[in-house]
Amino acid sequence: MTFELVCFYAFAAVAALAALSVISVRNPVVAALCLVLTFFSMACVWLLAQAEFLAVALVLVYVGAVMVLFLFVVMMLDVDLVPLREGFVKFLPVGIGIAVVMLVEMLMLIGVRAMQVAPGPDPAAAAGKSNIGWLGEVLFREFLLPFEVAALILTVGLIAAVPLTLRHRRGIKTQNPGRQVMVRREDRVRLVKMDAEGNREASP
Amino acid sequence: MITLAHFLVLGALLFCIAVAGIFINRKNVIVLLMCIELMLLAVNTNFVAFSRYLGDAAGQVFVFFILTVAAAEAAIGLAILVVLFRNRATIDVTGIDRLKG
Amino acid sequence: MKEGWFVISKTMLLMIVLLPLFGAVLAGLFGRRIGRVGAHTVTIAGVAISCALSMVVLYQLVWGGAATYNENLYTWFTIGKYSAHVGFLVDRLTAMMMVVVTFVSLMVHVYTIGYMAEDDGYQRFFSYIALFTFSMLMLVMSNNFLQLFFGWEAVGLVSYLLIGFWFKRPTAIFANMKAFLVNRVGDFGFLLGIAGVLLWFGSLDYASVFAVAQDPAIDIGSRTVELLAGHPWHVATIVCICLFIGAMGKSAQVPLHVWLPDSMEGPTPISALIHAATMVTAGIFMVARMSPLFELSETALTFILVIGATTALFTGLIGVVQNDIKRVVAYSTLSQLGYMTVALGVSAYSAAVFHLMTHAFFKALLFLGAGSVIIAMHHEQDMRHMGGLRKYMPITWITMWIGSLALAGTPFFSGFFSKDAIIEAVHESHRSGAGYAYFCVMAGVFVTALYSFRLLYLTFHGKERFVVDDHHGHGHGHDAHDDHGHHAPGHLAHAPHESPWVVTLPLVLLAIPSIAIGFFTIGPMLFGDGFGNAIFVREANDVIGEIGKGWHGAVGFVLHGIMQPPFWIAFAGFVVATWIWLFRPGIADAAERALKPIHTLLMNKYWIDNLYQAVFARGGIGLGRGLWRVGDAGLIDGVVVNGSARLVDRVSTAVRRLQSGYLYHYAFAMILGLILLLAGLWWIVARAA
Amino acid sequence: MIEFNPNDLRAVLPELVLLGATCAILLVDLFIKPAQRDITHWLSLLALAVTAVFVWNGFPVPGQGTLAFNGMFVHDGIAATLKLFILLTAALTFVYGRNYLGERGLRIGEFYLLVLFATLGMMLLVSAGSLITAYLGLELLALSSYALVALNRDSAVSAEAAIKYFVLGALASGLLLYGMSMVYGATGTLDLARIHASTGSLQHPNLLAIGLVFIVVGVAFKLGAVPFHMWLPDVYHGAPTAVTTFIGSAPKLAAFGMAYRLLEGGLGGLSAQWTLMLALLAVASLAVGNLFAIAQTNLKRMLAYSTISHVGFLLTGFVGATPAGYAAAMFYAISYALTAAVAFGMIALLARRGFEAEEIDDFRGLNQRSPWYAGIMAITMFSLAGVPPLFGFFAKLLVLKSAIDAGFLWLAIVAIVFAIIGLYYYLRVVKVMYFDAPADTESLPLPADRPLRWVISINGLALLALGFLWGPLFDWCNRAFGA
Amino acid sequence: MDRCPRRLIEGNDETMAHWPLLSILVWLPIIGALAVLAFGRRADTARWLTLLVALATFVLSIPLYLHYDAARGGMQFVESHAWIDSLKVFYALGVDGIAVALVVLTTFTSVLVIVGAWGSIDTRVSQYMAAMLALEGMLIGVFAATDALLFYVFFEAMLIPMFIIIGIWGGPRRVYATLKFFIYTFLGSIFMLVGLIYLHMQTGEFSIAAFAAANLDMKEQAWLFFAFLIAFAIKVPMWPVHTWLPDAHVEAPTGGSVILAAIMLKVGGYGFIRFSLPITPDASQEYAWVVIAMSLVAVVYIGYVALVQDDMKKLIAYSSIAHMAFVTLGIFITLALVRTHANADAARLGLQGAMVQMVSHGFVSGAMFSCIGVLYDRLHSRMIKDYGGVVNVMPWYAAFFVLFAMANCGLPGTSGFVGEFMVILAAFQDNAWVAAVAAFTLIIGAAYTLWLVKRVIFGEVTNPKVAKLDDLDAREWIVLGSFAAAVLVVGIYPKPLTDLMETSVQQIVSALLVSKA
Repeated sequence: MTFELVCFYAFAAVAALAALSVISVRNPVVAALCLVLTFFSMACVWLLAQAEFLAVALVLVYVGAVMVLFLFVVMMLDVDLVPLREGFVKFLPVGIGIAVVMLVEMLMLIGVRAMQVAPGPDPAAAAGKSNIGWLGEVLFREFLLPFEVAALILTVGLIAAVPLTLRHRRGIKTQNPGRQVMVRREDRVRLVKMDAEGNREASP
Repeated sequence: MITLAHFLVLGALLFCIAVAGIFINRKNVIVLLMCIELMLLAVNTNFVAFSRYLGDAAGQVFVFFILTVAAAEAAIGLAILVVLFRNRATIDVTGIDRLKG
Repeated sequence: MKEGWFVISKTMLLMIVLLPLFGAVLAGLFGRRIGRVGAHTVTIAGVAISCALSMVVLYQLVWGGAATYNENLYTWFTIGKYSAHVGFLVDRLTAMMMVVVTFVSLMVHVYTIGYMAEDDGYQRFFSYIALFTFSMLMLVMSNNFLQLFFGWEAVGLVSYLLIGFWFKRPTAIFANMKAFLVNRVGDFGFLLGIAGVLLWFGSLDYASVFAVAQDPAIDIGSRTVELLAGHPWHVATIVCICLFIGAMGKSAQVPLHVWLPDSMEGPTPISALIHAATMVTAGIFMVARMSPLFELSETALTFILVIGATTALFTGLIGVVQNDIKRVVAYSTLSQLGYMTVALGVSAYSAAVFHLMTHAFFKALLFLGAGSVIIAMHHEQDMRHMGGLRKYMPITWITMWIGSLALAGTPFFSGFFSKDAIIEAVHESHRSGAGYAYFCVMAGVFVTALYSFRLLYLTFHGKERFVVDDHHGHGHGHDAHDDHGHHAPGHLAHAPHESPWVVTLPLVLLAIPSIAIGFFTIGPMLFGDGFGNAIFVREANDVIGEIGKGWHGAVGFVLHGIMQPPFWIAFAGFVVATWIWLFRPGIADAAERALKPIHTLLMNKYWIDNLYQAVFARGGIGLGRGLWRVGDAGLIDGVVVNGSARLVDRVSTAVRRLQSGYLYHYAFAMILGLILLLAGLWWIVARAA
Repeated sequence: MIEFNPNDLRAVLPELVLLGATCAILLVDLFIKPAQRDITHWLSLLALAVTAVFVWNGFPVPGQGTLAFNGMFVHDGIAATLKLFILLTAALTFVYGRNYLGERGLRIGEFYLLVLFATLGMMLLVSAGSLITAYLGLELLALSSYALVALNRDSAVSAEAAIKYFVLGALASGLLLYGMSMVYGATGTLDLARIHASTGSLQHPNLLAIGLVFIVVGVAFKLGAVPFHMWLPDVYHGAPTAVTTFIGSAPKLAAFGMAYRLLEGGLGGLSAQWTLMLALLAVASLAVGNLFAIAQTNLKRMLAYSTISHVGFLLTGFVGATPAGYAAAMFYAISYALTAAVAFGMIALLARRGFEAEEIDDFRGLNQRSPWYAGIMAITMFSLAGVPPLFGFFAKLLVLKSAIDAGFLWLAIVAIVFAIIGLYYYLRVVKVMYFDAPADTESLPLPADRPLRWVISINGLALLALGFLWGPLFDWCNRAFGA
Repeated sequence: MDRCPRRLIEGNDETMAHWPLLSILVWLPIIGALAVLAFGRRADTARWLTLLVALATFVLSIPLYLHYDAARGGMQFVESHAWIDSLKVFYALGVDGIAVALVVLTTFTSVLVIVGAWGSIDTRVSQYMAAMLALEGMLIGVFAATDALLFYVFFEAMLIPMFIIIGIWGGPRRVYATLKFFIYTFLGSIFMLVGLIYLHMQTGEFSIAAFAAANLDMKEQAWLFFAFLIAFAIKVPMWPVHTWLPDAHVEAPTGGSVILAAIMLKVGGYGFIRFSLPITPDASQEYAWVVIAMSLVAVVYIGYVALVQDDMKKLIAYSSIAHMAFVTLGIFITLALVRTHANADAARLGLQGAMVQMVSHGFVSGAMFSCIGVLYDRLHSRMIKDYGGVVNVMPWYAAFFVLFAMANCGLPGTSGFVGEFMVILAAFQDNAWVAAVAAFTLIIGAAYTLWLVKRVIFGEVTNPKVAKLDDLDAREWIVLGSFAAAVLVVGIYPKPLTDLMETSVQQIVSALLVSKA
């Protein structure tokens, strides 16, 4: 058993356990943190596959952005935790059963034994490039169109998220200093000519 | 020596954990979303492994796109979640069943 | 000009047929416009010309030596080798029938002027009887089965309309439906018979059918067919029995006789015309016309013989106990039709037709006479409330006597010749069933005399059993059919009196042939060449020929007849009737009490009507209701159609709960689908490996 | 080192035009007042029209597709045809939704932008030459759709629909991606043409097969085939009618394109397996769609289930895996999109402020209120039911024919049996419109949005006209597939 | 693909060659329907316009009869334009003698229906009239189509106007009835569609003639036969798939009932002749007993069911089913006659009988329903028990009623007799027992019809409302009088009708001699 394999098993085990925690812990905040742990572990596993750039990207994108967003939302929504866990035990066997059946089916179909191929040399290294360079070249040469589309998708994410969440609240009293400054005397004070007060009772 | 099988089994395992999570967590939408992220992680692992073992960069490029899309997806998903919460004051999955039948 | 006498002209035949139709259409469609007089004028004119021309035709054929007329007028359809036409076959048989039909019809027309004088449906009535004349002429003049069937059904229709003429009477509209339906049972067989003729004889035209029937090369008589596997039948037997079933319906033979007594619900003139003289004899005519076919089947003739004999005796017996004057005559008609059928059954076709003719005259006479009585009695038909009418209506009385004497077979009266010929023929016949038939006709002679004289005595003789209420003023004549119930039975508004001349004239005119026609025509019709080649009898069956060997003229026939038992039996009947109903009226009641079971049996007409009512009418309705409720509404609609709709609906309501609204159920479904697809794939892969 | 091939740009010219226009609209919309939102409306329509012109201009020679961007993008007759109809139905969405959105304060720029982006995504999807383009196109469409469903953010049902749509959609993309990863692992490429080419000589055919299953699931989800359909009724029901009009029509075309690209374009070598799977899905869809639809009282929901059953028919056309079958299925998809557009458009037409007109009973007595629109709706319903001489019948005829030609006689018979059940609920709508008396409160005049009235009339009459003149369209579809 | 059948049907009547007469007959009413919808806002305008169109169609259909070369037979007035090239679908019209008869029947009846609806339909008149016209056009289309797909399109499309007619202007249970009608019929025809597609697969085109020329083995024929059987049996309708008809009739407005009974049912019989016989002759022979058995059951079973109805329309509806059984019987005995008995002439007799029965039933049932409509217009009841003694107040009406009733029981001299007579004659040539059961209609048919007459027409007036009834007005006179004339003319002189169809029938029958399997 090589060191790499030991590392793989270790990280894989952590990832799997953390993933199990994600689906089983009571508190979504903890779940999110467990997910972060899974991501970290998997990033390490990816490193073992010489996918350095993606490993880093995973940590940066997911841990740095997505999971923070998750946590933010979890905390913002302030969900009542206790009722959300009801029925957990009841559905546990179903979930596990389904998952196991599925796992068995997938592994049987994949044929684990046939997949025990050793990795070749690191393709990036073979091409004499760093992982990033290797990927970048392919990305911008061959995958130019998808790259642009990915940009569009991010735009859509933006365009979509804003109207859904941004609220112009009506009925809120706020000051507008700019307009306060621009106010003129005529707007505020009005001179009214009035008759002197007098025979009020005379009026019917 | 780490073989392709190692990665694939790990991917499948994560995938199935994600599936199990979807069933077990029938209350909290956020955890559902997390499960889906887990699923994507499994997919990505597959791609990374295949890419590595085929010596082909396309798989890793695909992972890059998946990560990108997942970010946008998360944004929209959470936005929808916020909308839902504002309307219903809950993200309890068992509570959102007005549309049925 | 001379040629004209020996060749029957088509125009003339067309006129004979179409003039009554023309009158009918005119009176029917424009009755209101042309008025009563107009209506009876056109129809009587039509029928009268028709009658005259018929006589001309008869003359041409019998004395003018004209050839048989057989031509098609137009083609009804031609399909492949099959064709159907409308055309005329006029030979002596036909011509004789034409004369009888048009003559009786004319008498009835004239009589109707008086009888229906006050009826609202006067024009309609004339239209109907003229239409009937047309239909009957089409029937007898036809040269093919299709047109025969047309006429057959058309007379049935008119009969239906006329029985139900007084459509407000529940009994009338029940009777007409019954008549039509029972006739339809006969027609059912008749139509199948026609179909059989077409199949086995290859044509619908009489001429070709008869040619085939008589062609020894084809030898159709020995051809058999297996309608039930393993039971070969002669085709001729099948065809003949089927055709005869038609005749049984129309000529009211047991067991399809039940409609005829009820048909007396119609106005009396049509009872005379349709239900005595002409239409009911269509069956007899048909069998005589088809004699070449019937001669092929011994079995069929036996069948006919037995049916006819049964009818002759047993319906006559019912006549003895009837109190309604028309019903007595009606049952007498049934009985006489039985005689004719018996004659057919022993291959004495000419005797049957001969009796048909004589019967037409005297039975029409009897009916019209009965009608005259009914007029006088203000539509009272129950003989128990009559009696002693002879002094009020002498002409009717005398003519009725003539008719009755003819009916009872008094020597020299027309009925004597025809009936005696039939009895002789039965006696001569060696057909199986002839013994039974002989007994029946002999017994029938006694019965005939019994009811005939009973009718006369109860009606015209003895004490008056009615009361005249004179408080009634005029203005309420013997008009309306719905007068019933206005008076208590036996109470008359004013005294009976002789009917007007339009009524009595036909009586007189009919009385003449009733007396004389038999004497003059028995020679040519039975033993001469009166029918030419219209009737075919095989050598072996020729009973009339056998009798004819002893033929020495009509007087000789009578003298011979007086020596024979039938005459004495009839005489016995006369004596018994006279004794009971004229001299010792009390005996009738005593006999009634003594023979209670038999009397009940006869009063209930052997319960045949009740049986039919229960089995066919009520049974049919029950069956229909069952099929409808259980079959249609229950099974097909309830279970299959609506049931499947309900099933879909129920399934739909049930399964829609699967769309629970819960996100995790949805996801579960997706994953489950995935797992199933994977499993399927696994299965495929494993099987391939 | 980025190399541009001008031909590549020519191939994606319509997409570029649409993208440019969309960006322009995005900017314009920022600067206009809500009251002037019509500008966005017309600009969006203009953008679609111009794009359509470009699609038409660059219409490829039938049967000869060209590849662009290293095979990422396929430019062929199939794509061009689908794009034209996608653009058309998108435009219909704008027209039908205008009044409806305006009355509900939903006529915001984002609606137009999201629809335009979704349209762009669909155009990419149907042109996908690679798994990656397919995925990105799909996501572009999906993300826009999620947001569109949630657009009415004050509506609880909309939010509910959106979250369901989103979660299940994300799950489906996860599954799809898993399948793609397997396909990639088996063939070593993301390029669909190369995947197809390498099908026969694989080291691990099972990987491809397992990938196939997941991809079928992904496609089935997008189409809404049972049992991956559960999102569909809730989303159609919950989304604002204008949005339902959109996601009920155009994406069916895109989904067809996606199915074609992935299953035939990429995994054509495994057609023996996937035809069987699709046949099963078709049966399930026909059964579930029709049976569930009967029990519905909400028209949108009923139409959603009817969509599912129509997907069953669409798949019936697919099972032949022959060009003629695809042509029939495409014909079906086009027919369905055009018909569904009218059906949802009618709901939008009848809806008014504070009244959604989405219950079947809301159509009661329409014939007395407005015979013309009752007629249009009746045409639509009969077309959906597949009664000749309407467009929908011929679509059904063609898919049945292709199924029978392919030896799937049993499937054709199953399809027609369920079509009979389906007939019932379509007839019920006609029944309500024609045979029932109008409810008193609803005898208001119809809103006078003239473009909507005109266009929906033309659209409805087109269903009738295409019942007579469907030949050219059918030939067009056939030519696109070289059949 | 240049098969001889198509060659066969080419070569047109020169005089009419450049007149697309059939197209005009099909489209004139349909376009007229649109015109009525467009301009018929005023009820009277709609009525007159519709009458004009219907009359024009009728007048134009007369040349069809006059110029059809009956001696030559075959398809004439042929029009053929490519519709869908790639599938070889043609807009192909043509009529043989059989179709001519049915087309003329359609145009004739339509005029009467429109006249009959003049006063009795007073809500949404233009829609009713338009639906009627559209229906007329489609019916003509069905009879004239020589392309199977075109046939199918018309065959199905006519459900729509009928659905609307029953649904809007029908009785209280109209919704149930019309849905049942639509779904039932749709159910049947859609199986036929599968059959047609299959045949298209075999032949590559949709021409009925090509289908007839296709070689099909016994198994294929059997499947196709049953597919056609379901479609047409429901349309005819035959026992046991008949239950939609009584409901539809009871609920339909008079005009709807008339069209339904007089023409729409004929489409089923026509379909048997056009499709089942030529395309699947061997299976038709093999399974003719099924159809014959169903027909015979219909005669007896339906006869008894009709007997106990207490709704006049339902009674006539059931009697329609029983009468249509003669059509199917006549059509399907032909095979045994041709093949087992080698008696083509009898087969022609049977087929002609079926056709005459169709035409006659068109007149008779149309007339009967019109008669009931007359009463319904006055009293708004169809229940027998509400009537009785109608003859006392409506003598002319009663006369017509009795005439049509007699035609309904197949009295010679009326059209009702001719077809039944021919069919029974032909049936006897095959099997005497079949003929005997069929002939049972003589009894049971008379029983239910006359009982109806007895209860409705005759007797004393018991219902005071009946006492106030008026006799026929001019419009009703025209309708019933026309029907009566038709009934009598066909009954007394059917030769023009049989001659018209003779060669065509002979061609169909001689084609049956050839086994395809």
